[in-house]
Amino acid sequence: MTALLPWAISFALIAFAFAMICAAIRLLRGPAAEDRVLALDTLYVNSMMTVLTLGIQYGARLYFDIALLIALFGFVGSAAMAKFLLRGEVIEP
Amino acid sequence: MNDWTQLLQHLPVFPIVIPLVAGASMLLFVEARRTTRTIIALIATLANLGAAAGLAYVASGAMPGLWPEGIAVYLLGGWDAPFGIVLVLDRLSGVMLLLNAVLALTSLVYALARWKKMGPHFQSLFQFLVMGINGAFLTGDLFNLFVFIEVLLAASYGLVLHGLGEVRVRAGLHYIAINLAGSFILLIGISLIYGASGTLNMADLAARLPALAEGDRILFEIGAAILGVAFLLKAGAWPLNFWLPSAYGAAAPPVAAIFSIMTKVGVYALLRLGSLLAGPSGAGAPAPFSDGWLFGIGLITLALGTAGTLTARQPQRLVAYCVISSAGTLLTALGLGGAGMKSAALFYLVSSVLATGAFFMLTEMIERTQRSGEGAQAEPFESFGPEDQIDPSLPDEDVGIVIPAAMAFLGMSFIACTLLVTGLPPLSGFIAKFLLLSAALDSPLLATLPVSVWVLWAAVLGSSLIGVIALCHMGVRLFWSSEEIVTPQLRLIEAAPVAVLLLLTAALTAGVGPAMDYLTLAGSSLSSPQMYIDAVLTGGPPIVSHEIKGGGQ
Amino acid sequence: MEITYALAIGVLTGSGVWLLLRPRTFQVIMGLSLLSYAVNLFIFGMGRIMEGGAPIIDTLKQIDPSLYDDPVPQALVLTAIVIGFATTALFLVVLLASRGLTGTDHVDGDESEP
Amino acid sequence: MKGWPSLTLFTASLYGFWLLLNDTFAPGQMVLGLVLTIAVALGTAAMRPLRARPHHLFAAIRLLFVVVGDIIRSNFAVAGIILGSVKRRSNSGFMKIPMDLRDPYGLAVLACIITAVPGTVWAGLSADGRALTIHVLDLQDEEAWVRTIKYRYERPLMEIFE
Amino acid sequence: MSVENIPAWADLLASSLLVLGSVLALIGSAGLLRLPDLFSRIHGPTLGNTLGLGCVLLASILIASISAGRLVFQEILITLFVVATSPLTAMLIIRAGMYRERVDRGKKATPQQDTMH
Amino acid sequence: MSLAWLVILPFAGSLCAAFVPSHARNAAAWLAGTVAVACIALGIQFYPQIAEGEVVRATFQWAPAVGLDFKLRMDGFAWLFAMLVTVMGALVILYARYYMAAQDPVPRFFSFFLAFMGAMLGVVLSGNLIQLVVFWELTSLTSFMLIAYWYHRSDARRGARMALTVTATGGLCLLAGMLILGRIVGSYDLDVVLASGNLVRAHSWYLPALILIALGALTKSAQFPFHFWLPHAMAAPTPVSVYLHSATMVKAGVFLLVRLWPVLAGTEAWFWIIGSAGLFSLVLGAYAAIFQQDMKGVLAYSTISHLGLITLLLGLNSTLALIAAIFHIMNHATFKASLFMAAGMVDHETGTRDLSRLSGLYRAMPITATLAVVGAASMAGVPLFNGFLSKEMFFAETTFVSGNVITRIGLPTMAVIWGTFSVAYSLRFILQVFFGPAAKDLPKKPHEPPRWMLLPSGLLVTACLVVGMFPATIEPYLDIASRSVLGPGIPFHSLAVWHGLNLPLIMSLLAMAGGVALYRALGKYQQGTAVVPLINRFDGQSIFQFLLKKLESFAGTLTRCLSTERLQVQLLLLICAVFASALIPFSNGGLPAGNQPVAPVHPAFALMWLVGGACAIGAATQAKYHRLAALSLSGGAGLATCMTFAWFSSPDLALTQLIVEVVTLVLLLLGLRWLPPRYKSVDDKVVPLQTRLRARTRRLRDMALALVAGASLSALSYAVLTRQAGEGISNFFLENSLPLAGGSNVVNVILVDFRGFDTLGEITVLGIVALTVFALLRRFRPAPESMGLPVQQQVQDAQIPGWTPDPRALLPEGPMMLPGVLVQLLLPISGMVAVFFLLRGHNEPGGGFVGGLIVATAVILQYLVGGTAWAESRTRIFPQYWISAGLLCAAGAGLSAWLVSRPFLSAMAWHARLPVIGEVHLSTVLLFDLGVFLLVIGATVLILVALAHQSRRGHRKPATAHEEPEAAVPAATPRVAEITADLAQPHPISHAWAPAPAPKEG
Repeated sequence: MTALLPWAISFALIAFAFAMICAAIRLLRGPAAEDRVLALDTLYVNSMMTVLTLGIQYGARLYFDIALLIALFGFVGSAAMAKFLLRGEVIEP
Repeated sequence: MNDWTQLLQHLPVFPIVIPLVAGASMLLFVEARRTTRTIIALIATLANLGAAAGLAYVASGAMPGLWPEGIAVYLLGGWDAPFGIVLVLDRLSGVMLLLNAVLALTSLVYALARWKKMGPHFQSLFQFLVMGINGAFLTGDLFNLFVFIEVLLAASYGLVLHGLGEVRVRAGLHYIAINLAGSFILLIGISLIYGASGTLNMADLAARLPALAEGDRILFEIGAAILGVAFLLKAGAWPLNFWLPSAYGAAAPPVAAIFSIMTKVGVYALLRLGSLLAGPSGAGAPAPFSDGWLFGIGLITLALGTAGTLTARQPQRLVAYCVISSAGTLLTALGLGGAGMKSAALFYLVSSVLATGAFFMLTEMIERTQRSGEGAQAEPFESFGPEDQIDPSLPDEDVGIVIPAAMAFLGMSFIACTLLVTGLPPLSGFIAKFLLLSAALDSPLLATLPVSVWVLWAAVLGSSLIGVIALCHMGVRLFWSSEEIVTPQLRLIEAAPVAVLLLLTAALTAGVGPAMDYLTLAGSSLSSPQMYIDAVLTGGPPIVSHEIKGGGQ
Repeated sequence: MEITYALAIGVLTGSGVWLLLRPRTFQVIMGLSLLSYAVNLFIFGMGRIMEGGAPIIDTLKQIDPSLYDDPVPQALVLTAIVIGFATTALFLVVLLASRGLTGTDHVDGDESEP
Repeated sequence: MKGWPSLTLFTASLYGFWLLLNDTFAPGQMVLGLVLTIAVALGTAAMRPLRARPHHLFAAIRLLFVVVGDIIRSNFAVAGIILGSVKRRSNSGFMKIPMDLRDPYGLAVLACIITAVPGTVWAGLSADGRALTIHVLDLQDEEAWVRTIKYRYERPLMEIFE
Repeated sequence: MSVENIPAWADLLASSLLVLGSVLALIGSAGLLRLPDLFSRIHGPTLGNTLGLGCVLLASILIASISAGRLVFQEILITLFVVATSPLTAMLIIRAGMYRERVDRGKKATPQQDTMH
Repeated sequence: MSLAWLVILPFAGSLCAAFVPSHARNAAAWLAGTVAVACIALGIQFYPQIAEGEVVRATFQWAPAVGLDFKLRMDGFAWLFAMLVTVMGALVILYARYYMAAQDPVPRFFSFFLAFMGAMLGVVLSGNLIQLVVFWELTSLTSFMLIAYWYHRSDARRGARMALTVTATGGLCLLAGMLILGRIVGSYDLDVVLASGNLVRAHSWYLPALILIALGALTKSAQFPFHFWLPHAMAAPTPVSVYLHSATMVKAGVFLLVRLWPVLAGTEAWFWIIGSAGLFSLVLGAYAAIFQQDMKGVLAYSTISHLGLITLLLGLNSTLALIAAIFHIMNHATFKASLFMAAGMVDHETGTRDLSRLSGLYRAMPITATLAVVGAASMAGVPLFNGFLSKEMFFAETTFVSGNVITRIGLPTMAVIWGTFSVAYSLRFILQVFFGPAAKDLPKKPHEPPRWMLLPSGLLVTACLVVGMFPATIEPYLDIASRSVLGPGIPFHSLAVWHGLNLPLIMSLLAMAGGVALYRALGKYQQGTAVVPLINRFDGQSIFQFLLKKLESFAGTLTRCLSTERLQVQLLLLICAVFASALIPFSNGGLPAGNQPVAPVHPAFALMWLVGGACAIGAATQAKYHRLAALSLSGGAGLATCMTFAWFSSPDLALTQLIVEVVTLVLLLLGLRWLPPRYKSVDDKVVPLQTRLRARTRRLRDMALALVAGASLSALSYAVLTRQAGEGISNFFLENSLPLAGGSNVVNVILVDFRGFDTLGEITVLGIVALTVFALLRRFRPAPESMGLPVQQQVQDAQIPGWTPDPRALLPEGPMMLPGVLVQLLLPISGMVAVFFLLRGHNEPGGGFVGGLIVATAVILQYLVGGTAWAESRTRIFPQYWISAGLLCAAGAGLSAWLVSRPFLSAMAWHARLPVIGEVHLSTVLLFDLGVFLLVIGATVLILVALAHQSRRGHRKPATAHEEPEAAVPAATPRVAEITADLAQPHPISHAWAPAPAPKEG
C-alpha cells in the first residue's frame, strides 16, 4: 500500500508547473532578450523534470528517453539564441 | 507465373518508384555532370511514360486475369486494404497518369534546352514532382494522398522559384504561404475524418459511411467539407486561386507546363472522393463535393479566368488565366452533373491540360521574339554576384538543332493553342466543348432542362468568345504589332515538345471515338463506385500473403 | 483533461490564425509554426487522449487494444511534424529571399498597405 | 601513436556509455556496442583533435564528492537568498580570479563545476587565459570565493589533467 | 501500474525526494522573478538544474530499480549531460548580458534610438 | 471516296504551299492552281450523278457514340456551291498570281487561300451539323489570316480582328443552335435533320435554335446589324476580297439558310427574323454604298445589300423566292467578283482606290473599264445582264408577299428604293473611275494590267452576259440545286429575259430612272468624305469598338473585384471558406454531445497549458517588432505541445517534436540574421489617421476571425475527444504489430512497415525541401542592411585589432574555446545516442527520424560553437549524398521485396542464432529506417549549413564589387568541404580568380 507517492508526484507536477509559470512570466516580461533566453532554458529544465516525474508516475521507462533528449539537446535552442544575441549570428563564418 | 507477369504485378507502383529512384540517384552526381543527370532523367521519364501507358492499358480491363474489371489494387507492404496503404488504378487514374507522363516528358525535353541550367537540382525536383503527381493519382488512402500532395507541392515550391528573380520570389512566397495553410486544412480534414470514422482508406471510408452514428456522421461531414476546401484550393477554384496567375505566370515555362496538370490533382481528388463519398451511402456528397456548390464556384472561377485572359498583359500570365478558366469550366461541368457529363469533363480535362501545357512553353519562345520583352523570363539571366554566373562552358545557344521557319512554327502553334483553349475547331478543344455542351443537354425532355444548363452554355460559349478576343488581341500584339521582332533561334528540342503536344490534341480529335469510349467508362465508374470499393476491400493480387512476416522478438 | 486539451488547441489556433493574417513575413512564419502545433495536437486528439497508454506493446502481457492509445494518429502526427519542419525551412528561405529582393518584409513585397 | 591511449580511454567510456544507455549486458548488445563504439569514435575522431590525458582517478573521485557537497550546500544557500530579503538578493557582482590551470579539458571541467554550483557562474576567461571572470550571487567576501575556487577546484583539476 | 508495489520505505524516500526536488526547482524558478537583474537571475535555475534534478533523478532511480528488481541507474546520463551542457548556455547568456550592458552604458553617454531586439 | 478528296486536296495543297520557300511565287501559284483545277475536275465528275437527282455520300467513322461522324454529302445545291467555290477559286488564283507583288510572301497567301477553299468546301459538303460548324469556324479562321495578310498595316490587323470576332461569335451561336437542332431531331446527321422539318418547327425549342442559327448565318453573311465587319475586311488583298467577300465566305451564311430552309423555314418567326435582317441590309447597305469613297468600300456595302437581298428572299418563305435566292447567289458571285477584280486592277495599276482621286481611266485601261462597266451594269440590274434576271425575280416575289398592308406595300417600295440606290452607286462607281477627265497626280501611271490578270475577270463578265442573255444555259443547274433543296415538289419557274411588261419590270424601270436622278442629284455631295448621312452615327464599327473597350474595362473591374494580389486577403478568404463549408454540415444537426466520460483535469496539466497559451498569445503579439521574443515564446508553446504528447502517452511524438523544436529554433535564428529588424518608431508617426483607423478595423476583424477559428477548432476537437472512438483500423495495428510485423512500438511499426509508404513520401518531402533551400540560397541576395558584419561582432572584434580566428586551430579561439571542448565530446556521444534510438526504434520510442535529427543537431552544434570554417576544416559532410543515399536506401528496402515476389515495401526478416551473440534479427525494415536516418541527417544539415554559409558570402560587397574576391574570408578556403565550394562558387571554371583547389591534408 503506497499512499504517499501519488501525492508526492502530484505535488511535484504542480510545483514544476508553477516553476514553469515563473519562467513563463519572465519569458513574457523580458525585459531583455537575454532574460527570455534564460527563461526558456529554465522551461526546458522544468519540462525535463516533469517528464521524469511522469515517468515515475507511470513506471514507464520511455519517459526517460525524452528526458535524456532534453538533457542532451534542450540547451541547444537557448545556446543558439544567446549566441545570436552575443555575436549577431548563430553560426559565424 | 513467369518473370514477366511477376514484374507486371508491380506495375502500379512503377510511376512512383521510377521518378523517386531517378531523382535520388541523380544526386549522386555533382551538378557539373549534367549529361549523366540528363540521361537519367530522360530514361526515367520515358520509363514513366511507358509504365503510365501500360497502366492506362491495363485499366481498360485488358488483363482480367490479373486485375479483374481493370481495377488494379496494389497492397503496399503486403498489408490488406483498410490497414495498409493501397495503390488503386482504374481508368480515371490511368488517364491522369498517362497525361502526366506525356506532359512530363515534353516539358523535360523542353527544359533541357536552357531552363535546367537556371538553378541547381532542377532535374531532381522535376522527378520528385512527377512522383508526387503520380502518387496522388494512384493512392487509395486519404493520408497518403496528403503525403503525395505534399511531395508534389514541395517539389513545386522548388520549381516555381527555379531561376529566382523578384517576380518569382514574390509569387512563390504567396504560393507557398497559401499552400502551407492549405496543407494544414487538409490535415485537419483528414484527421477529423479519421476521428469520426476510424479509417483512412478511401474505399473503406465509403463502405463505413452508412453505418456511422449520427454524431460521427456530422463530424465526418465537417471533415469532408474542410477537405473539400483544401482540394478546391489545389484545383484553383475561386476564391482560392488568386495565387495561381502570379505563380504560374512567373514560373519557368517548362515548370508552368507541368504545373498545368497540378491543378487537376485537386479536381481529381474532388472527383474521386466525391464519387466515393456520395456513392453507396446515397446520402449525397458533403458540401464542397456536392454539385450545387461546384457549379457556383466553377462559374465564378470561369468568370475570373475569362476576365483575366482579357486583362492579362503578359502572355504567360494569360495562359495562367486560361488554366483558371479550364478549372472553372471543369468545376461547372462537374457541378452540373448528368450521366455523360463526367466523361465529357474528363475529355475536356485532357484536352485543356495538353493545351495549356503546350501554351506555357510556347509563350516563352514567343516572348523571345520580343526584343523589348521584359518579364519573368529575363530574370534568370541576371546574375546577382560574381559567383552566380551561368556556366560559360555551356553557353545558352548551342544545344540541339535549330529549326527552320521559326516564326511560322510559332505562329501556327500559337493559333493551335488559341483554338485549343478557346474551343474553336478543329482541334480537341472544340470537341471537348462540344461534348460538354451536348452532355449538358442530356436529359430525356428538352422542355424540362434546368436553367443551370443554359447558364453552363452561356458560360462556356461566352468564355470561348472572350478567349478568342483576348488571344486574338495578344497574338496580334505579339506577332504583328511589334516593330522589333527578332526571329528567335528555336532548337528542335524546344519546338518538338510543343509540336508533340499539339499533335496529340490533333490525334485526340481524330480519335475522339476510342478516347470517349475509354472515358465514358471512366466517367460511369465514378458514378457507381461500388466496383472500386469491392476491388479495394477484397484484396489485391494473389501474391499477397502474410506467411513470411517477421516473427516476434 | 479534454477541455484543457481542446482549449490549448483553440489558443494555439487563434494565435496562429491571427499571425497568419498579419502583413509581415516573419509574423506569417510564426503563425504557421503555431498553427502547426495546433494541427498536430488536433490530429493527435483524433485518436482520443489517454494517459499512460503508450502504444508500445508489453511483450509479457496479453495484447488488449483498449489498454493502449490509438497509434495511427501518432504516426500521422509524426509525418506532419516532419513535413511541417521542412516547409517551415523552405518558407523561411523564401521570405529571406523576398526580403533581399524586394527590400521589405511585407508579404506582398511592397508597403502599399501597412 | 600518441593519441592511442586517450582514444582507447575515450572509446572505453563511450562503450560504457552505450551499455548504460541500453541498460543491458546481453552478449548481442555488447558486441554491437563494441563495433559501434569503435566506428563512432573513429568516425568522429576528426572532430576531436584535442586529446585529454586524465590521471589520478582518486583525485577525481575526491573532487566529485567535494563538488557534490558544495552543490548541496550552495543550493540551500541560494534558496535562502532567493527567499530572503531584497537586500540579500542584490549582492551580486562580477569578480576576477587568477588562473593557473591551462589544460582545456581541465578548464572545461572547472567551468562545469563553477556553473553547476549554485551561486557562481562562469563568465569567461581572459584572452591570455590567466584571469577567470565569474559572476557571484552573494558577493560579500571576494577572497573567500577566490580561495574556494583555487583550492577546492583548480588544484585537484591541475592534478588530474596536467 | 507498477507504482503500486513498492515498499513503504522507498515510498517515503522517493516522495520526499520528489517533494524536495520540486520545491527546489520551484524556488529556483521563482528566483527568475525575485532576483533583480539578469546576472543574478542566472543563478536561480541552477537550483533546479542541480539538486532539484538530482532529487528527482534519485527518486526515479529508486522507483525504477525497485520495479525492475535490479539497479537501474541510466539517470546518471541525464546528470552528466545537464552538467556538461549548462555552462555553455550560461556563459553565452552572461556574455551577451555583459555586451548589452556595455552597449547600454555607451548609449547613455550618447543617446540614440533603440536598436536592440 | 473522291468526295473526300474534294475536301482533302485543298488542305493538302495548303500544307504543301506552307513549305514552299517564301519567294517562289510561281511554284505556289502553280500548286494552288493545280489543286483548284483538280477540284473542279472532281466536281464535274459528279455531275452525271447529281443531275439524276442523286445524293452522293461518304461517311467515315469518327465518334459514333457521341453522334459525330465525318460525313460528306453532295446534293445538287452542294454541287452547285462546290463548283462556285472551286471555279471561283481557280480564277482568283490566276488573278492573284499577277496581283500579288513579288516581295510579298506569296506561298503563305496561297497556303491560307487553299485552306480556306478546303474549309469552304467542307462547309458545303458537310453531312453532319457539327462537322459543318467545324468547317464554318475554319473559314472564319482562315479568313482572319487572309484579311490580315498584310499584317504590318494596322487597318488590316483591325479588320481581321473584327471579322474574326464577329464571325467567331456567330460560329459559337451556330454551334449552340446546331446542338439544339440535333437534340430536337436526335441526330446530327444532315439527312435525318432535313427529313424532320415538321418535328423541328413544332418543337418548343424551335425558336432558340432558329435564333442561334440565324445569328451564325447573319454574322457570316454580314447582315444587319452585324454587317460592319465587312467594309473593314476590305483591308485584305483584293484577291481575298474577290473570293471571300463576294463569292464564297459571305455566301456561307446564306448557304446555311438555304441548306436548313426545309427544316427551319416556313414560320412567322423565320419570316420576321430572316426577312427583316435581309430587308435592313438590303436598303441600308445600298444606301451606305452610295457614299463610299473607296472603290472596295462601295463594293463591300453593295455586297451587304445584295446578300440582304438573298436573305430577304429566303425569309419570304416562298419556294420561288428560294429559287431566286439561289440564282442570285450565283449571279452576285459572278458580277461582284469581276467588279472586285476590276477594283483590284485599278488599285494595282494606279496605286489608289479613292474614288475622288480616280477619273477617266478608260483611256488608259479600256479593257478593264469595259469589264467593270459590264459588271456594274449587272450589279445595277440592267437588262440583258444576269443581275437583272434575279432582280426581276426578287421584285416579283416582293409583290406576291401576303400579309398586312404594310408588308404588302412596304416591301415593293423598299425594293424599288433599293433598286434606285444600287443604280446610283453603280453609276457612280463606273462614271467616277473610268469616265470624265483623266486623273492627275495618281501614285502610278495607269496602264492596262497583264493579260492573264484580265482573263479571270473577262471570263466572269462573259458569264454575266451569257446568263443574262441566254438564261436557259443556267437553267438546268439551277433546277438541280433547287430541286435538291425543295425536293420533288419544286414549283414551276422559268428564266427568261422578257416576261412581258409586268409590275416587276415597271419597278425596274422606276428604279433605273430614280437611280440616274439620284446620282445626278448627289453629284456634288459625294465628293466629300465618306460620311454616310443620317446613319453615320449608328456606325456598327464604333459600337463594336466601344463594346470591346467596355468589355475590357469590365473584365478589368471584374478581375479586380473577383481577385486580389494581396496575401492577407487570400488567407482570410481561405479561412472563411473553411468556415463556411464546415458550417453547412454543422448547421444540419449541430455538434452532438459527447458520450464518453471526461477525465478529471490535472492541475499541473492545466497550469502547463496556461504557460503554453500565454506563450502562444505572447508570440502573437510580439512577432512584429520583437522577433526574438516571439521566437522564444513560440518555443515555449512548442515545449508545451511536446509535453502534452509526453503526457498523453506518445513518447515518439514527444521525442520528435522536441528535437524538431530545437532544430527549427536554430533554423529561424539563422534566418533572423538576414532579416533586418523592424523599428516601431519609424512607421508609426507618419501614417495618417484614416490609414490607422483602417488598420485598426482590419486588426479587429482578424482578431475576431482568430477567435472564431480558435473557438471552433477547439469545439471540434472537444466534440471528438468526448466521443467514444468507433471500431477503427487501429486495433489491427495494436494486435498485429508484434505478431505480424515483429515490433512492439506500434507507432514505429506503422511508420516503417504498415504505412511505410507515407514515410517514404515524407522523407522525400524533406529531401526536396533541402534541395530547394540549397538551390534558392545559391543565388540568394540578402537584404543590403544585413549584408555586413553584425554590429555585435564589429564592436567586440574591434577590441582585439587584427584578430582573425584560425580555422585550423584545435579548438575554436576566443570565448568559444571551452564550449568547443564540451561540444567535441558531445558529437560522438550524440552519435551513440542516435544509433541507440535508430536501432531500438522498432520496439521502443525512437527511430530513424529522431536519430537522424540528433546527429544533425550535434553537427550543427559544432558549427554553432566553432563557426563554419572551423567546423568544416575537420569534417567533410556531403549532405547531398546523404540525401541520395537515404532515399535510395529506403527505396531499395522497398524494392527488395520484389526479389521474393512480394509487394513494394513488404518487410522481410531473417533470424539467425550465432554462437556468442545469441539471436540476431535482421530486417529490411531496419534498412528502411536507416534510409530515413541518412536522409534526415543529410537534409537537415544541408538546410542549416546552406543557410549558415550565407554569412561567408555576406561579408562581401554587393554584386558590383568584383575586385575583392575571396579576400574577405582569408585562409578560410583550405580544406573547406565540397559543399562550400558548391555553395559559394557554383562552377570553378567560371571565374579564373577563384583560389586554387584546397590542398588535401591527410
